[in-house]
This record gives sequence, C-alpha cells and structure tokens, in this order.
Amino acid sequence: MVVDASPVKETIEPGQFFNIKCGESYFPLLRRPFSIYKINDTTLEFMYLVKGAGTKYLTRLETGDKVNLFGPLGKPFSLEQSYQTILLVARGVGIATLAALAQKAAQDGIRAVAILSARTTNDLLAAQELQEFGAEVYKVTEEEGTSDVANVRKMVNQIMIEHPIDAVFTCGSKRLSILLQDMIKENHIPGQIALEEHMGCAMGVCYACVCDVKEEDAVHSVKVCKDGPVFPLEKVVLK
Amino acid sequence: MVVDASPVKETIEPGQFFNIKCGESYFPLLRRPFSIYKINDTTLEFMYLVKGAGTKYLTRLETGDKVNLFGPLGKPFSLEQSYQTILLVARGVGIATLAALAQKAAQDGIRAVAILSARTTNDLLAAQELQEFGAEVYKVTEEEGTSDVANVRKMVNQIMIEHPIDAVFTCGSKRLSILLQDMIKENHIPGQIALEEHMGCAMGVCYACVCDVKEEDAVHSVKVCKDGPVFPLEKVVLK
Amino acid sequence: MSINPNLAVNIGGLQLQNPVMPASGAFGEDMEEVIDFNRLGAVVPKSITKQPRGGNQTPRVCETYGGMINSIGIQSKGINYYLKHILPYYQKYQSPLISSISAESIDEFAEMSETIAEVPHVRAIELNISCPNLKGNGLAFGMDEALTYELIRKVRGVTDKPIIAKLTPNVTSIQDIARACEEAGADGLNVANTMLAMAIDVESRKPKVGNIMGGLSGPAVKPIIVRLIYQVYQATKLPIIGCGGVMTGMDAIEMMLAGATAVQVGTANFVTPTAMIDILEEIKAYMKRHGLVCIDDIVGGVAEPVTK
Amino acid sequence: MSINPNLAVNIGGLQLQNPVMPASGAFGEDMEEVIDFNRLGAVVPKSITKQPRGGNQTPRVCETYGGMINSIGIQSKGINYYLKHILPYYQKYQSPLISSISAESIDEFAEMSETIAEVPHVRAIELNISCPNLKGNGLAFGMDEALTYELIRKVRGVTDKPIIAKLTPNVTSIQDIARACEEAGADGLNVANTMLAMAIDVESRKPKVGNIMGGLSGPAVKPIIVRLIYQVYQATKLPIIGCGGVMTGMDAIEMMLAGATAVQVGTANFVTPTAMIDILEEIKAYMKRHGLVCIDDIVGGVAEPVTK
Ligand SMILES: Cc1cc2nc3c(=O)[nH]c(=O)nc-3n(C[C@H](O)[C@H](O)[C@H](O)COP(=O)(O)OP(=O)(O)OC[C@H]3O[C@@H](n4cnc5c(N)ncnc54)[C@H](O)[C@@H]3O)c2cc1C
Ligand SMILES: Cc1cc2nc3c(=O)[nH]c(=O)nc-3n(C[C@H](O)[C@H](O)[C@H](O)COP(=O)(O)OP(=O)(O)OC[C@H]3O[C@@H](n4cnc5c(N)ncnc54)[C@H](O)[C@@H]3O)c2cc1C
Ligand SMILES: Cc1cc2nc3c(=O)[nH]c(=O)nc-3n(C[C@H](O)[C@H](O)[C@H](O)COP(=O)(O)O)c2cc1C
Ligand SMILES: Cc1cc2nc3c(=O)[nH]c(=O)nc-3n(C[C@H](O)[C@H](O)[C@H](O)COP(=O)(O)O)c2cc1C
Ligand code: FES
Ligand code: FES
Repeated sequence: MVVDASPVKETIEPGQFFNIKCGESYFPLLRRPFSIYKINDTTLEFMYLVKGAGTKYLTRLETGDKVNLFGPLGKPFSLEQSYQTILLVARGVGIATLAALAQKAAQDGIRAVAILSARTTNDLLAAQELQEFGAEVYKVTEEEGTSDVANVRKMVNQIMIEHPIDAVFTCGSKRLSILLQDMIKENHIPGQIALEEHMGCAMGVCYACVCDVKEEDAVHSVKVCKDGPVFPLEKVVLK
Repeated sequence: MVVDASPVKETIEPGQFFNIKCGESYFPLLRRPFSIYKINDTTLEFMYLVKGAGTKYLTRLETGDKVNLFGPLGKPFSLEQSYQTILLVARGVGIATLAALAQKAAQDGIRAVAILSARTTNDLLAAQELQEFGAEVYKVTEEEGTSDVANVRKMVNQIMIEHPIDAVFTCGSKRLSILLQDMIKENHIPGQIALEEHMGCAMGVCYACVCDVKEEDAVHSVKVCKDGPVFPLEKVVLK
Repeated sequence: MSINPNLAVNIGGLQLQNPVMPASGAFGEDMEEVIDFNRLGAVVPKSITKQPRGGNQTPRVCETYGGMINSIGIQSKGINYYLKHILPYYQKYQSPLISSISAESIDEFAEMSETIAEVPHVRAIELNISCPNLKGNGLAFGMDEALTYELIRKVRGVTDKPIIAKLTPNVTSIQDIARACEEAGADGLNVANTMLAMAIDVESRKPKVGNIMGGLSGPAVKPIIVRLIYQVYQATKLPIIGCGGVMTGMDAIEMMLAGATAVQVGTANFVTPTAMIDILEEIKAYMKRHGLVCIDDIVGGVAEPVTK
Repeated sequence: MSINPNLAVNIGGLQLQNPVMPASGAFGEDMEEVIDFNRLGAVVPKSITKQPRGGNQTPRVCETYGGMINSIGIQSKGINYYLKHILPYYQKYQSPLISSISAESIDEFAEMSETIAEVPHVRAIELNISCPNLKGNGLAFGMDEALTYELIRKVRGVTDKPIIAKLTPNVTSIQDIARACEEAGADGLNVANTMLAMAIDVESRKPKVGNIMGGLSGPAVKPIIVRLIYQVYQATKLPIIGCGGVMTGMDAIEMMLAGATAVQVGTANFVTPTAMIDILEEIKAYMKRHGLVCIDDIVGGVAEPVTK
C-alpha cells in the first residue's frame, strides 16, 4: 500500500510504524500497526500480509481512497556510521520491516546481507526490493526444506566467514531471533530486533504491548509501541 | 433503488415489502423493510428516505452492486374489480407504498385520486410518478401551510363530492389515518392502511411488529410483517 | 480425513442429530417456508405462558452496535392454545421438540411443566427462568440461587423428561446458579438468555424500546456468553447449550471450545433466515478440516493456559 | 440560541469545567503529544497498586465485534514511583486530577487512599473496586455489597477529598452496590468498569488474551452500561460518571439522559487519539442545537414512558 506522505511532517525512519485505522465503523475497532516498508520522496509504502478483518479491509481500498494513519510511532533501528556490513535476518512480513532498513543502509553506503525466510518462495515478494537496494539476498523456505534453524545457523556462519558482520538485525521469527541471540553473543557483535505485540493505544499508555528486557540481570518490562518496536537483540527475553 | 427482479419467482403485489440487508457486516445488523415502489417487467424499484445507518448504506451502493433482499413479504392491498375510483392519501415515504398501488390501479382501469402530503414540495418526488400512472394528484405541504388535518378533511370532502369514491388507501401518517377512519365511517366506504412497525424477523415468528386490531369489539394483536402490512383501515387501533 | 464427522450430541438424555437449534422467541412455524426443520438438532418454539399475554408496548426491538434489544414481553396465546395448535404442528418433524416455558411463580412453572411434559412428542423442557422482559424491572427467577433451586426441584418432581434451565447472564456468579440447578436435578443448562440493556434516542429523548429496558442479543454479547459458558463448564457437569451471538459456525465452535455441547441461534435467523443451516455446514467443514470425528472432540477443548 | 452552553459539572464537590475525562488505564502522560490535557474535565492516570505489579501474560488485548477485551492486570510501578514521578507530572495542568487506586485488601485501599489524598493536587480518588483482571477468576470487591460498604467506609475515614467508587457491571444488582457506596459515604459513582469476557481462537484453540478472561470495553457494551446508569440513577442520589463504549458526543449524551453527570472515555482514545476533544465539541454542538444551557438540562432527562 502506497500512501501520500506529504501530510506527515515528522522524519520517518526504518523500524518505525504507523497505526492504521482499517475501516470506517467500529469493526475493525482497533487500529493495526504496520512497519514502514519503503520511504520515498513524497510517498510511504507499507507491505502487509492479509491476515484477518483489518488487512482484508486494506485490500479493498482503491487508488485515491483516504487512509487514516497515526504515526510515525516508536523507536527506529539505529545504523552506526562505523558499520560496513550488516546482516539482516527476516521471516514472513518481518521482511517488510527490514526492507526499509536495507534501503537506508544502501543510502548510507553500508552493505547489507539478508537471509529471508518464508513458507514458500511465493511469500518472498520483497526479496526483489532488497536486491534492488543492493542487498545480497539468501532465501530459505519451508517448501524447499531450507528454513530450519540448523540450516540458517550454517548460513549465518558461512556469511560471517565471508564478510565481517558489524551488526545483526532481525524481525519476524522467534526461533531465528533466539538463534541470533546465541550467535551475536558468541561473536561479540551487536544486534537489534523489531518486535511485534498486540497493541491497544500505540502511545505508551495502556501496557498492552509489553515485553521483558534484561538489564544487568534484572528483568523489566518495556512497551513495544513506545520503547520499541526496536530493541537491542541481546536484551530482549524471548519466551 | 432499482434491482433486477429476475431471481424473484413469486408474483409481487403492491403493499408487499422486502426486508433488505443494508451492509455486509453486523452493523447495520437487522434487515430494513421497504415497500415495493414500482413493479416493472424485469426490475423492481424501491424508494427510500435516508434516515439512519441502513438507508445511508443504500445510498453508497453503485450500479451493478448486489443487494441481499428477503421477500416478497406480507399481504398486499386488494383492489376489487368493482372499484371505479379510489382515493390514495399518503404522507412522506408512505407515497412510495401507494405508488405501486396507483400503478396497479391504472393497469386495472381504476381511476386514482391522490392526496400527497410532505414537509416540503421537494419531498414530493413521487408525485410525478403517480401522475404518470394517470392519477389525479393533489399536493399538500407544511411549507405551504396546506397539510393540516382540517385542510385535508376539506379536500377529501371536496373530492368525494366530485367523484364517488369506492375505497380509500392510506400510508405514512397516523393523523391522516385517524381522519380517514372517521371519514370512511361517515361515508360507509371501505379503506385499507399499510402500517409500519419496527421489525425483528419479518417472518411472523418474533412478535416485534405487532399492532392492535378491533374485531367486533374485541381487540386482538396482529403482526404487521405477516398479517399485514395492509389492514382494513376501520379495524386498526391507531394510538 | 475424508470420514464424515458425526455431529450427534446428547443433552442430558436427549439425543440430537446435530448441535444446532433455534433460540426460543426467534423461531416459529412460519419459518418452515425458508428452512427445512428436519435438518435442525431440535426445534424450540417461543416460550409459552399459562395465561394469554399481550406483551409490551411497541417499538419492541431496536438496534445497537452489533446487537439488538428486544422487549417483546413474552406475548403468548396461553397454554391451551399452545397444546391445541402449536405443539401438534411440530409433530410432523423428526427433529425433537424442546418446549420453552415461562411462568410467574414456581408453582406455575411446575404445573405447566407437568401438563406439557405429558405431550408425547415434547422431548425436553426448557425453563425460561431468565426472561428480563416479564417484569418492568428486568428481574428474573434465575437471579436468585435459592429460588432457582426450589423451582428446578419442583419441576423435577413432576416429570422425568429432560429439564434444561435457561440461565440469565445478569448475575454476579453464574456458577452458583448453575450449581443450584445441578443439585436440584436439572439435566442441562442453556447459557444464556439476553443481557439486560437500554438505548435512548438522543433527539427525542425516548427509550428506543417501549418497555424502556430490554434484552441485548447478537454478536455484541458473544464474548460475555463465551466467558459464562467457560465458567459454567468448570462449575458443573451438566451439558451446556450456548446461546447469544452465534452468527457463524465459528461462533458455535468457539462456544463449544469454551464448554458448550450445543448452541442455539436467535438473532442470526433475522439477519439470514437460513443461518442455522449455514452454521451447521460450517461446523461440519471445520471438523473435517481439523480431522475431528465427533463434537466431543471440541467440547471444552480450549487450550490450557501456559504459565509464564 | 446563540448563548454558549455551560458545560461545567460537579461530581460530589469536585468542580469540572466539562464532563469529559479519560477512563483509567486508557490514558497517560504520553498522550500529551496528541491532545491538550487542559481541555479535559479531569485527568485520570492508570490505577496504581501499592507494590509494583508485572501484569498478565501477553497478548493482553484482543478484538471482538464492536469491542475489545483487555487483560492488562494492572501493571504498575507501585505507589512510590507514582508519588515521585506520575503525580508530579500532572501538576502543570489545570484540569483536576482524579487518582485511581487498586488494592488487594480493604486496609490497603485505606492506606493508599490516605497517602495519595495528602498530595495537594490530587482532587479526588477513584476506587477501582471492580477490576476483573487482578485475580485470575475475575472476582472483585465491588461484587459484594458488604465488602463494598466496609471498603468505602474505611476510605471515608481517612480523607475528606471526594471519593468515587468505580463499580463493576458484573453483578446481579448494581443498585444494591450503589446504595452500599452511598450509605458508606462515597461522593460519586463510576458506572462502570469492564464486562468480564472471553474469546477463543478457533484455529489454535487458545484464549485470545493471555489471562484467558479479560474485560470487554467499547461500543458493544454501551447498551448494558446505559441500562446500569439508569438503574443506579434511580437507586441513589450520587452523581454518576458513565463509562463504557463512549465513542461520540451522542454516546455521552445518551448516558447523561440515562442519569450520568459526566463520562469517561477509554477505548475511543485508542481508535481516535483526539476522541475526547471531538466528544466535547459534539456535546457542545448538541446543546446549542437543542437550546440547552447547562449539562443539568440533560442529566436523567430520558422521557418518561407513556402508559399504554
Ligand atoms: C510494530 C509492528 C509492525 C508490524 N508491521 C507489519 C507489516 O509491516 N506488515 C504486516 O503485514 N504486518 C505487520 N505487523 C503485524 C500486523 O499488525 C498484523 O498482521 C495485523 O494487525 C493483523 O490485523 P488483522 O485484522 O488483519 O488480523 P486479525 O488477526 O484479525 O487481528 C486481530 C487483532 O489482533 C491484532 N494482531 C494480530 N496479529 C498481530 C501481530 N502480529 N502484531 C500485533 N497485533 C496483531 C490486530 O491488530 C487486531 O487487533 C506489525 C505488527 C507490529 C506490532
Ligand atoms: C412494511 C414497511 C415498509 C416500509 N417501506 C418503506 C419505503 O418504501 N421507503 C422508506 O423510505 N421507508 C420505508 N419503511 C421504513 C423503513 O423501514 C425505515 O425508514 C428504515 O428501516 C430505516 O432504517 P435506517 O437504518 O436508515 O434508520 P434507523 O432509524 O437508524 O433504523 C434503526 C432501526 O429502526 C428501524 N426503523 C426505523 N424506522 C422504521 C420504520 N419507520 N419502520 C420500521 N422500522 C423502522 C430500522 O429498521 C432499524 O432496525 C417501511 C417500513 C415498513 C415496516
Ligand atoms: C425477539 C426475541 C424474542 C425472544 N423471546 C424469547 C422467549 O420467548 N424465551 C426465551 O427464553 N428467550 C427469548 N429470547 C432470547 C433468545 O432465545 C436468545 O437467548 C437470545 O436472543 C440470545 O441469542 P442470539 O444472540 O442468538 O439472539 C428472545 C430473543 C429475541 C431477539
Ligand atoms: C487497556 C485498558 C486498561 C484498563 N485499565 C484500567 C485500570 O487500570 N483501572 C480501571 O479502573 N479501569 C481500567 N480499564 C477500564 C476502563 O477504565 C473503562 O472502564 C473501560 O475501558 C470501559 O470504557 P471504554 O468502553 O470507553 O473503554 C482499562 C481498560 C482498558 C481498555
Ligand atoms: S499499545 Fe498501549 S502501551 Fe503499547
Ligand atoms: S417482525 Fe417478527 S413477527 Fe413481525
């Protein structure tokens, strides 16, 4: 979905999201959060997977229709100037979230290597986009039997041998995130994760979207909508 | 609203109605009853006044859209072969209900005289239609100060002097219906009324749409959806 | 997975070919024109009262967001008419008949139950101890544990046919009422009647139904009903008929997962006259898709919570 | 009719510039970016507990038809943090602050109320005796008349500031609870907290919120809340704050006609972050259109029923 971004005065950064009203009545009632997928000069793009009533409504919108967006919300990914090569590992629509980051990396002259995981090759629509942004893309799917954690571990290892990776970014899979938590610990590199959680307010007031973060052995609760959705990968408690 | 009537196998008669689903979700939840306004060879027409969520939905439909209609429902007006001239008295969208009857009367070679009442002349849209069906149409409006009961009584009297009236048909106004109950009693002519009541099932099972009818001094309850909407004017208890 | 699932259920001794039946008051003879009554799990005519009742002032229904309020007030032609005209009508259908009774006193409930239970093709009795529309204040027998116990006990004394108590959702603890029914000898529970509700037209300042308050039904109440079913399922062993907001087969499945053995469909019949048949087909399709062979594979099957 | 209507209301001694305020738990400091807190009738931060609380398992919210279920579980940083960080934050606003308290015992309610009432800019205390999410079983103090009386009585003993009791809708007779509050010395009543509810994902069989049950809010519950307000208005003389499903100014007017003096807005803030301001403007426009000069011209103004 491409929207005219001219009414948005704030700067928008990869990892942030908009909370979108998907319908005019009280059903769907709550807004739906969607990450920024592509940031263009005058437009913004979102990529979504049709899941339930909210996303179904979006598919019925036609060119020229108005959408009610609330945002940009949340903390973006941060790309350090010192990074030369970053690794992106995404699954499912998590790819949408990391696409914006690949775009930014390309602009900043940072090389991105991406492992994209999905159920079928057909679900890997954004792979093309990432490649266009100059990312080196590896695809794994259930269909081909390549998406299991063991295989991804092997691939990450192989990539790390080929390129020194300065930071890891992930979104969309708990299993892969746990794997990456492991690997960044082993390899002493930083990581960032974009989390998803069911939201109420998306403004940091209702405590619907909490997750646990470990800070020097003490676990505390943070809000995905306000403190995130991007968190240091090593700190989040993935249950 | 014009709908393709070819899927309707039943014969449709003036005074009957369809219960129309006004929306795809659970709001509006209940169907809305609408009288048949015009019966054409392959199409059916409804005329409605925009009132709330249901009728608002109907205005958003576009040519080619599907509508979910349940019907034809209810008992129609009955036109005796012996009638030569009938009087129609309608107010507001009651005009829609009587228009179909005027059409039928014209087909049966019965002359119709109509008094149409509304707030403004603008609201008298169907007057033209009735005239095209050959009805002699008198218009009264609040705007022009001609719609009060006393004036309508005078008009009815005048009409009765000019033409011997064989039967009276009314819809859309309690005040006028009470007046007509009076006048048909005085003049010993029969009358029929199409009633409106909030409905649940429209199938005669839920008892939402009841009204009282007097039958030889005993009052009993009838269902507008199934026993009506057309009733003998002299029998209904108009409170 | 190509075996045809078995949809039969048993409600306290009453064997049904499938778990889908109409809710009392939202069904009647005139619906024979739109659906085949023989396909229903049971037929349930409108609650009957002993004496004829006129019912409440119109308007008797109004719409709210995702729901409707009714204040019919159990308009009824009385038990004699019922015995003579309504019950005989249903004799021609194979679907078992559940007779719903509303009464103004415990003795009247017992008296009516006894009379009606004697009719051979009445297969079970549903006691409407929960109608919010009988009295102007929305009170019902089913709000009081002791009265409920006494009422069921009395009716138990007059018939061996299955007794289903239709509970009210307008209570602090439905579990207490459900247990009172179980102890008094009920065979099944209907969870639940309508939620007491009210709507006002802000322009005219008039209540939207003539009786001021009425009963809320439809999709809006479903989450409350699912919770009530879940609570009752844990409190008693009685089979539960879920009722309130079933519009689709998935709504029926949701209630079954919470603990219902069967469901009743009310408001949905008004929206889609063939709703009960659609719901039945959707349940069947769901069972096939999930490889479930019988309804028991669903009842009470909500996943246990994982502890943190 | 060109006079500007006066929107000021008084809730048991607490004077408000207008009757629109946030519902506790659906409002917080971070909303200052989207609305001007100075335009609100009052500010009501999330309920505070004595000790820090982690809250319930996620997912903590899910959607139902026309409503949402939440099972936050009063996540809270505890009273010390509240006194040090949250209350001081609101000092810069002119809108009076109503502090919402949740506690696990009557003594704890009293102790916390005493502490918090001492903070000068806390202008009233709302006692959340109705949260269905504190315990797994959905029970709350406000379900028991005697406990409610004792609780309010104790809190009345420790402060002269206005006490508002937030009632639960999950009771057989809200009138009894309301009267208990009045007799115990409450100054106002909030009608009401959320309806206990549950939703199940039929594919995964999992409850849609982590805590299995949660509280239903939003448009779906409005007709139940309007009825409760109407009942409480007739049972006590206390001013009522209507809460549950207020999405528009007309919803607020409907509750006022039923008997509410003010309204709280929860779920609507999530749907439209500026909802409270929109609602305020719609109330104003309605009053002008109907030539009403003050809120009192609306409160309890539902038309008397005409007898048949
Ligand atoms: C920060 C953030 C960014 C996201 N970015 C994207 C994106 O770019 N593309 C995309 O396709 N999806 C994204 N999602 C997930 C997206 O929000 C859900 O798929 C969407 O809300 C589903 O709505 P629905 O009505 O179609 O589905 P339903 O399942 O019917 O939704 C029911 C309810 O659950 C909530 N819900 C369901 N799944 C999720 C989920 N994964 N996360 C949060 N809430 C959920 C919905 O918001 C709604 O309230 C993101 C989620 C978050 C939290
Ligand atoms: C037999 C019959 C024939 C009718 N024929 C016509 C017609 O030809 N043209 C026309 O414009 N209107 C007709 N009406 C009235 C029409 O049904 C209502 O105007 C319509 O239901 C309003 O729906 P809404 O959602 O726009 O309004 P809302 O006021 O929002 O409706 C709310 C609820 O009240 C019910 N309701 C409101 N007004 C009426 C009413 N007058 N009668 C019954 N239910 C009502 C609605 O069905 C709905 O359930 C007829 C009514 C009946 C009973
Ligand atoms: C118009 C109407 C009439 C009703 N009459 C009765 C009745 O006579 N007896 C009864 O037990 N329940 C009655 N009910 C309640 C329904 O049986 C059912 O409990 C309720 O509508 C909830 O189910 P639903 O959401 O599927 O409609 C009535 C409901 C409606 C809408
Ligand atoms: C996410 C969420 C959190 C809530 N937290 C609290 C709370 O901490 N204390 C409280 O008294 N009510 C709480 N409530 C209930 C609301 O204050 C309000 O009573 C309810 O949401 C009904 O109003 P609404 O329909 O306008 O949302 C909460 C509601 C929601 C949706
Ligand atoms: S969604 Fe409300 S705090 Fe994050
Ligand atoms: S609408 Fe149900 S009986 Fe007429």
